[in-house]
Amino acid sequence: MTAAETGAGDLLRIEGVTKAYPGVVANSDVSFAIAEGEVHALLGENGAGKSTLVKMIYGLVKPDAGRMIWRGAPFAPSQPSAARASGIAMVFQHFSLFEALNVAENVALGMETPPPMRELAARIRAVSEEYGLPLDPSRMVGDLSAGERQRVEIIRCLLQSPKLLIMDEPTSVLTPQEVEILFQTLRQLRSEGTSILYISHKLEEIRTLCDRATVLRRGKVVGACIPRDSTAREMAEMMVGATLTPPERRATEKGEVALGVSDLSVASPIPFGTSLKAISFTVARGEVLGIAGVAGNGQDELLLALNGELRVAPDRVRIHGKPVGDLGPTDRRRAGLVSAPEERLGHAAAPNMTLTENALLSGAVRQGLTARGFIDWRGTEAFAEKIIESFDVRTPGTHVAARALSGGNLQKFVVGRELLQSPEVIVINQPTWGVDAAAAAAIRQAILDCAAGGAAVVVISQDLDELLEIADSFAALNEGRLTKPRPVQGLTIDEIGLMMGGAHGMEVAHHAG
Amino acid sequence: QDKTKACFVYVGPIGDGGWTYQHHQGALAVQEAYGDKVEIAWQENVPEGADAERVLTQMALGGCDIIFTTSFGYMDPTNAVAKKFPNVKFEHATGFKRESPNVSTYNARFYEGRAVQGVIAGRMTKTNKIGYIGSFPIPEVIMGINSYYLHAKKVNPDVELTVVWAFTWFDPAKEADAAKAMIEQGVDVIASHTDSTAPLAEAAKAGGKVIGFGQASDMTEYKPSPRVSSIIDNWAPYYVKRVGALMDGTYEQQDAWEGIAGGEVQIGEITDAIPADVKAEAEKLRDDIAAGTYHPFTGPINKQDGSAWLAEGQTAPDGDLLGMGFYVEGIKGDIPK
Amino acid sequence: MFGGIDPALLIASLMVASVPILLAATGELVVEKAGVLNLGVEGMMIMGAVCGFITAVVTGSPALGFLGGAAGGAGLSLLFALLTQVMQANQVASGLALTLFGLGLSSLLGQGYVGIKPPHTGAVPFGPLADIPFFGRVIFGHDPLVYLSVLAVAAVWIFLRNARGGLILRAVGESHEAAHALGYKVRRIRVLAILFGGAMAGLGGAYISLVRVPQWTDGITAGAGWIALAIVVFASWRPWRVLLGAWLFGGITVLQLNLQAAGSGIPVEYLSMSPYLITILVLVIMSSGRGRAALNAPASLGQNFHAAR
Amino acid sequence: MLKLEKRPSPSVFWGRATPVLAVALTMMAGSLMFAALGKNPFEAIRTIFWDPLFGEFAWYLRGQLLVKAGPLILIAVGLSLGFRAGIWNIGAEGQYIMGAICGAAVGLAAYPTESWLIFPVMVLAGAFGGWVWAMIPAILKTRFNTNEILVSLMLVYVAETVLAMASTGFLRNPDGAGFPGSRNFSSYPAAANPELIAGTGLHWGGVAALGAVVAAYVLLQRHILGFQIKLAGQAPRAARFAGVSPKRLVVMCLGIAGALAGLAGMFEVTGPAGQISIDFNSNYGFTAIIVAFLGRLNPVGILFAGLLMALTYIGGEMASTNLGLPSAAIQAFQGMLLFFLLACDLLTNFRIVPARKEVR
Ligand SMILES: Nc1ncnc2c1ncn2[C@@H]1O[C@H](COP(=O)(O)OP(=O)(O)OP(=O)(O)O)[C@@H](O)[C@H]1O
Ligand SMILES: Nc1ncnc2c1ncn2[C@@H]1O[C@H](COP(=O)(O)OP(=O)(O)OP(=O)(O)O)[C@@H](O)[C@H]1O
Ligand SMILES: [Mg+2]
Ligand SMILES: [Mg+2]
Repeated sequence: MTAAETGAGDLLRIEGVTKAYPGVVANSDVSFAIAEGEVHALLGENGAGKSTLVKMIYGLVKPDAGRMIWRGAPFAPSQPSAARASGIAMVFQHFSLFEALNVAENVALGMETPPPMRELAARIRAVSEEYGLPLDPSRMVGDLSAGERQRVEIIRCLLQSPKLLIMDEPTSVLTPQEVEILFQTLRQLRSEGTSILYISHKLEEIRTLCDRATVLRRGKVVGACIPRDSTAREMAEMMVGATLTPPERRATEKGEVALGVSDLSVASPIPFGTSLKAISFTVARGEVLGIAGVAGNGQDELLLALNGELRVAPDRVRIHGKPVGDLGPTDRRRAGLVSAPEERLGHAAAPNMTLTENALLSGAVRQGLTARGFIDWRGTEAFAEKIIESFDVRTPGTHVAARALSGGNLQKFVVGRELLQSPEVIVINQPTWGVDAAAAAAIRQAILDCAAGGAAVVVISQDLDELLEIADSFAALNEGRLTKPRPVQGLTIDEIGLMMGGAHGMEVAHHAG
Repeated sequence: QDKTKACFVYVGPIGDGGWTYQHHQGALAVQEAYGDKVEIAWQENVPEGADAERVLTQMALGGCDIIFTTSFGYMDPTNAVAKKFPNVKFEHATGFKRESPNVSTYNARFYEGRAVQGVIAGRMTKTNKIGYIGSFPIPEVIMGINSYYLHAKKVNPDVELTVVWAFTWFDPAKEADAAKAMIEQGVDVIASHTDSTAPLAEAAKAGGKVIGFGQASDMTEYKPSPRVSSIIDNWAPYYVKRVGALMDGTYEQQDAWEGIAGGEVQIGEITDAIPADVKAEAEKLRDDIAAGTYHPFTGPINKQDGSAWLAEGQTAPDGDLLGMGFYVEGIKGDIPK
Repeated sequence: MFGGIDPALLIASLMVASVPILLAATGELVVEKAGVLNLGVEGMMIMGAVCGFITAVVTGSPALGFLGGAAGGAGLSLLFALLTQVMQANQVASGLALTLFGLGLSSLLGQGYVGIKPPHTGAVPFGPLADIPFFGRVIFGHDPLVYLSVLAVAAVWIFLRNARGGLILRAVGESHEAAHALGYKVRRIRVLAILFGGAMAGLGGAYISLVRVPQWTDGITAGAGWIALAIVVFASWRPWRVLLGAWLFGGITVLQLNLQAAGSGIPVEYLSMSPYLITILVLVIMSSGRGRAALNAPASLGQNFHAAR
Repeated sequence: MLKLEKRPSPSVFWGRATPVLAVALTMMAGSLMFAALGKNPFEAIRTIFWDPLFGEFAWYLRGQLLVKAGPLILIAVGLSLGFRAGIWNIGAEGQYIMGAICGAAVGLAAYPTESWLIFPVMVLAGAFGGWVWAMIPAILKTRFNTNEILVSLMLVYVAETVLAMASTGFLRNPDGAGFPGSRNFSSYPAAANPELIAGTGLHWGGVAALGAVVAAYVLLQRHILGFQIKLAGQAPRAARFAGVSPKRLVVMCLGIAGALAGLAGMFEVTGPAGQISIDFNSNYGFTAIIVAFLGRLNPVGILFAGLLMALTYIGGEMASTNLGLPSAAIQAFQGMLLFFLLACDLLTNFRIVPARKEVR
């Protein structure tokens, strides 16, 4: 038996920690312990309180009640620097990076007493090579891919030789190969005696990596398990507190081509973005094309080029054979195309606007919500209500600001808003990013239903399991180029990984044994 | 009604140290002169136009018996309000409209002072370059430029005049820059028609090589050099006289345009930085003007384009002066349009 | 060159002419780099002008006067910090209010000081260096604040580039959320930046009332604060470009007056507009084509930060 | 210890109550200042806030309130649309001047013809003048990505020079004996903008201001363009997603603001001001920025903010003439009012709660 299993030698013990926000108790009487040298998973659906809990450990949030014990002594970090001084490092769910600063500067900002820049750069190089995560310290973070950005965060932590490394949803932006490299790094750290507190919605990962798991639901600890000995299904049901049904696929006939893209090349309008290079594909009615790729390889740009935010030559994009490349979003909606961008808050929805207003945002054209420019608020509200009802959006009402919805609920709202517009072509980027299992299943089901109804669907996602579950054909985006679409049947994860560009320059170092 | 209420409308802040400051000194002199028998009130920073009309109406309603409106831009508002309040006397500075019997106008012949400065400038310049900082190209300013130049030329035929337009009444930093630009062009006597002491301060930096004049107020802090003399707007005598006339019932509508003789234009002390003979010459000119024996614009004077303006011995009619829109012969450059 | 204008003299005077806007713009640059938009520069400058003037007159020391000016500007900026960083008030509106308040308060404070000559601020004695042809005039023979203004630009440049504090400041301006997540005191850092900006604006104001003009009158800054704000935008938040912008603007202002004095044939009214038009023109040239100028703007400029704890 | 807690949505109660609270606090702080200046604070406050509305001469001053507030509201409404969309036009002063010059130029060109057509054409010319002046930053921004803050501000100074040129040059009254300043419109009925109902102070500018408030309200509440403006300001990327063209919005917002500022200038020059003169502009363009923010960029709010601002001007003048308060004190007082209004806004968006006892 290892120390982790006996409970002796706990690195950090959390006892009865409670934290309330106005209207919500994010953590309620949470107790558990992390042993020295173990990888401990924290599980829970969206809003279960995982991020809040780790923020308290990191000194960013103060608990209302309860206490923490760090290596046998009471522990109450007043701010992150105190936590860092004790040997705690954290990789945030939403990166805490500065795009306009370079890698070395970003790393220096996460350290108490960084060495002079030149020395720091050398150390970054050394550490990054040691762990197989190469990084150029002088590059601007804004120019990096999501995977590389995460390396910055990890290296920032590693440079402090932490005793406890907290990782909040680190793998959502990585290719399978990159995940494998990350895991090797983490295993190496564990073998060096570092404990890891690991948060993820990807249960298979947790099964392969973690020694123990604590499950939260609505802020309370509802159970613990040994991931290796449990199935993903069991863990998911523990999180949700109910049984889950996977989405069902109806076999659909492939119809005529609805969306055709030919030789689409366009420079990125996004600062630090990726240009698209000669992209061609077609999607037929009833077909779901899955496009995989690591964040930052042109997914955002592809979506923009398809939905009209980015204009190109007319015949580069055709809907039902009609050239629409030079039309803007409004005209493309008229032509039958709807889209849901990856970023929910700020792109797909305006954070401070109500749900009704957000329903109008993209629904005005196809739902006929305006007459000679004047808005039909009553009709808009009815549309918003319809979305809420059909997609089980949990919210007090249509007057609520979008930002007040949880991520999963807002995602349901955004996807619902598009799918309810009887679209002919649907383009969705990251339909279930950071969304819990139950909500994700509902969204996937809705997409499949639309396809069954005759819509052509393009799903861009980094979640390969998701693509394999819903897509008919599959292509990968890599540095702005799209591979030739292939039928999903018979593809293996490894093949897909290679289509996505392999490990993106990472080396598979240190096969820890 | 026991007390007479005299009111003043100012275009700038009293703290401007120049135009408005001097008018306020006049207002205080009225209080001083009549003590308990008058009450004075004033309003600073009144923009010309609609605000002026309102302030004037408020004052008239508020019981002012006589209202001095101390900027050219108040001309139309003054006349408009005066029509509505026939029992209140209005005194408008530097304007020419007297549309109802209760409006008088008053002005000062600053060009008389400019003549004295011109003599000093013409005598004192070593580089034969003298300068003038203008605010806006309006008759008031052009008149001063012409008088200054004519008298410098009279005592020093080689003199050349440089005019720099600041296009502002008040921007001390810019005025300093304008003075500096002229000094760098070799100008060594600077007169200015903007309100701050900045040109004098700039002249002071030239280490005694450049002289200038106080404008609007005496600017004694730059005595004895670079400030070698000054034109002081002295409104006190006029204000005291008019309020007095109102109180003793002798008040009549008038168009006053007084100069050195009436005390409105004071020539500040000519310092010892000026040689005695030059000082005497300048003082004589001042006294001749005061005595009425000399008019600064006495023919023959040609316009800049060479056409005749005043014949030999002819003096300029006031109308020509008040609307002056041309340079006299010999001044280089154009008046901005 | 320009029809009888001596370039050495021109450069020397533009260096002096641009000191107030350069100082104020350098301060504002730091404020904006920290993510705060303080439109109250004009108000802080004029408070600096009056406080500096009063201090110098009362103590008889120009050096103390400049300190007083900096303190005056910083004092007013503290009000801005209180409003925007503690009370979470809108930054644009607070800055405008600051200008209005500063103009009024300065006039009240300066009531007894009209028509007084402040103690003289001398040139830095460089001895024989000042006699070197051309450079003697251009580089040596200015008052200390001229050098200080250039040094301030250099110091800010080095601070932002190399110092840890500068890195943190930029980080806060770039993403206050991320900076907060790393444990930096966003609001404290911003308050310090605001105070620095206030002090620099105050210093610039004091330069006007103690050296450029030198006297106290109401409204003496006459819009210099607005120009300073524009210069920061013009410089796309880079210290050396602030110097360039201030010198360009000051230079054209001085040049147009020199051209008038030298009797150039260009109509005066066009000369008078030229500093503004040329500044626009240069900005158009600098910002066209690349579109990267905007990238240098601090990403959270003008946004307030409220951390829920 | 107290701490702030962000409200999920702004409090409606405090949204209404804070202006009242702020005015009350300003009165208290202002009293202290007035007392320090040796004036009777109660009298001063009464003179500023009460007398213009209910005092002896209120019959006259109430109308003047409209005269003063009219241009402020008209300009501020235009500016607020741009500000909402994140377009920073701070050069309304220049647009105001150019509107006045263009409007006046058309009228003066027609002098002394009498035709009912003249005034409407002048109105169009005024709006056009302001619009053109605003199009300069708009086009530079859309074509060259030039910052509109800098360009619009610099153009104010250019416009001021053009104004000086107009009043000493091309628009100078030919019968004015060479004095600067144009003909006075009060003596040219076809081109004048007189009081519509005697004694109310209401002229076409005031009508236009009220019209602008209503139009802006409808635009923002009911029209898709208003929705797009709000959207672009709050979430620029979401706006692009919704199909809003940022360039079109820049042109629209600057254009509307410029045209309204130009209108304000035109109504002012033909009405209350009467003529083009060197110092014709009296900072309405800058004050309107303050009014726009005071009114929380909301048309109805701006209506009240403009009236409140006008009240402090007029009441301040009365305090100045009657009580001898320096005008600087009034300026400082207005600054304080703004400070308190801004500070009190805190209560609308945040709750102040006692910090919970922290457990260590
Ligand atoms: N700053 C905040 N203000 C108010 N409530 C908050 C705040 N942060 C978190 N909460 C509340 O705390 C709850 C827990 O949030 P937390 O971010 O810890 O969830 P999570 O388990 O990390 O979810 P996810 O898996 O989506 O990341 C949320 O449901 C929310 O109600
Ligand atoms: N600024 C806020 N104001 C009010 N409530 C908030 C705010 N931020 C979060 N919440 C609360 O947090 C809940 C969920 O927050 P949170 O963003 O952590 O969701 P999430 O499901 O964890 O999404 P994600 O996975 O994207 O983090 C919401 O239901 C809401 O009540
Ligand atoms: Mg969360
Ligand atoms: Mg989380």
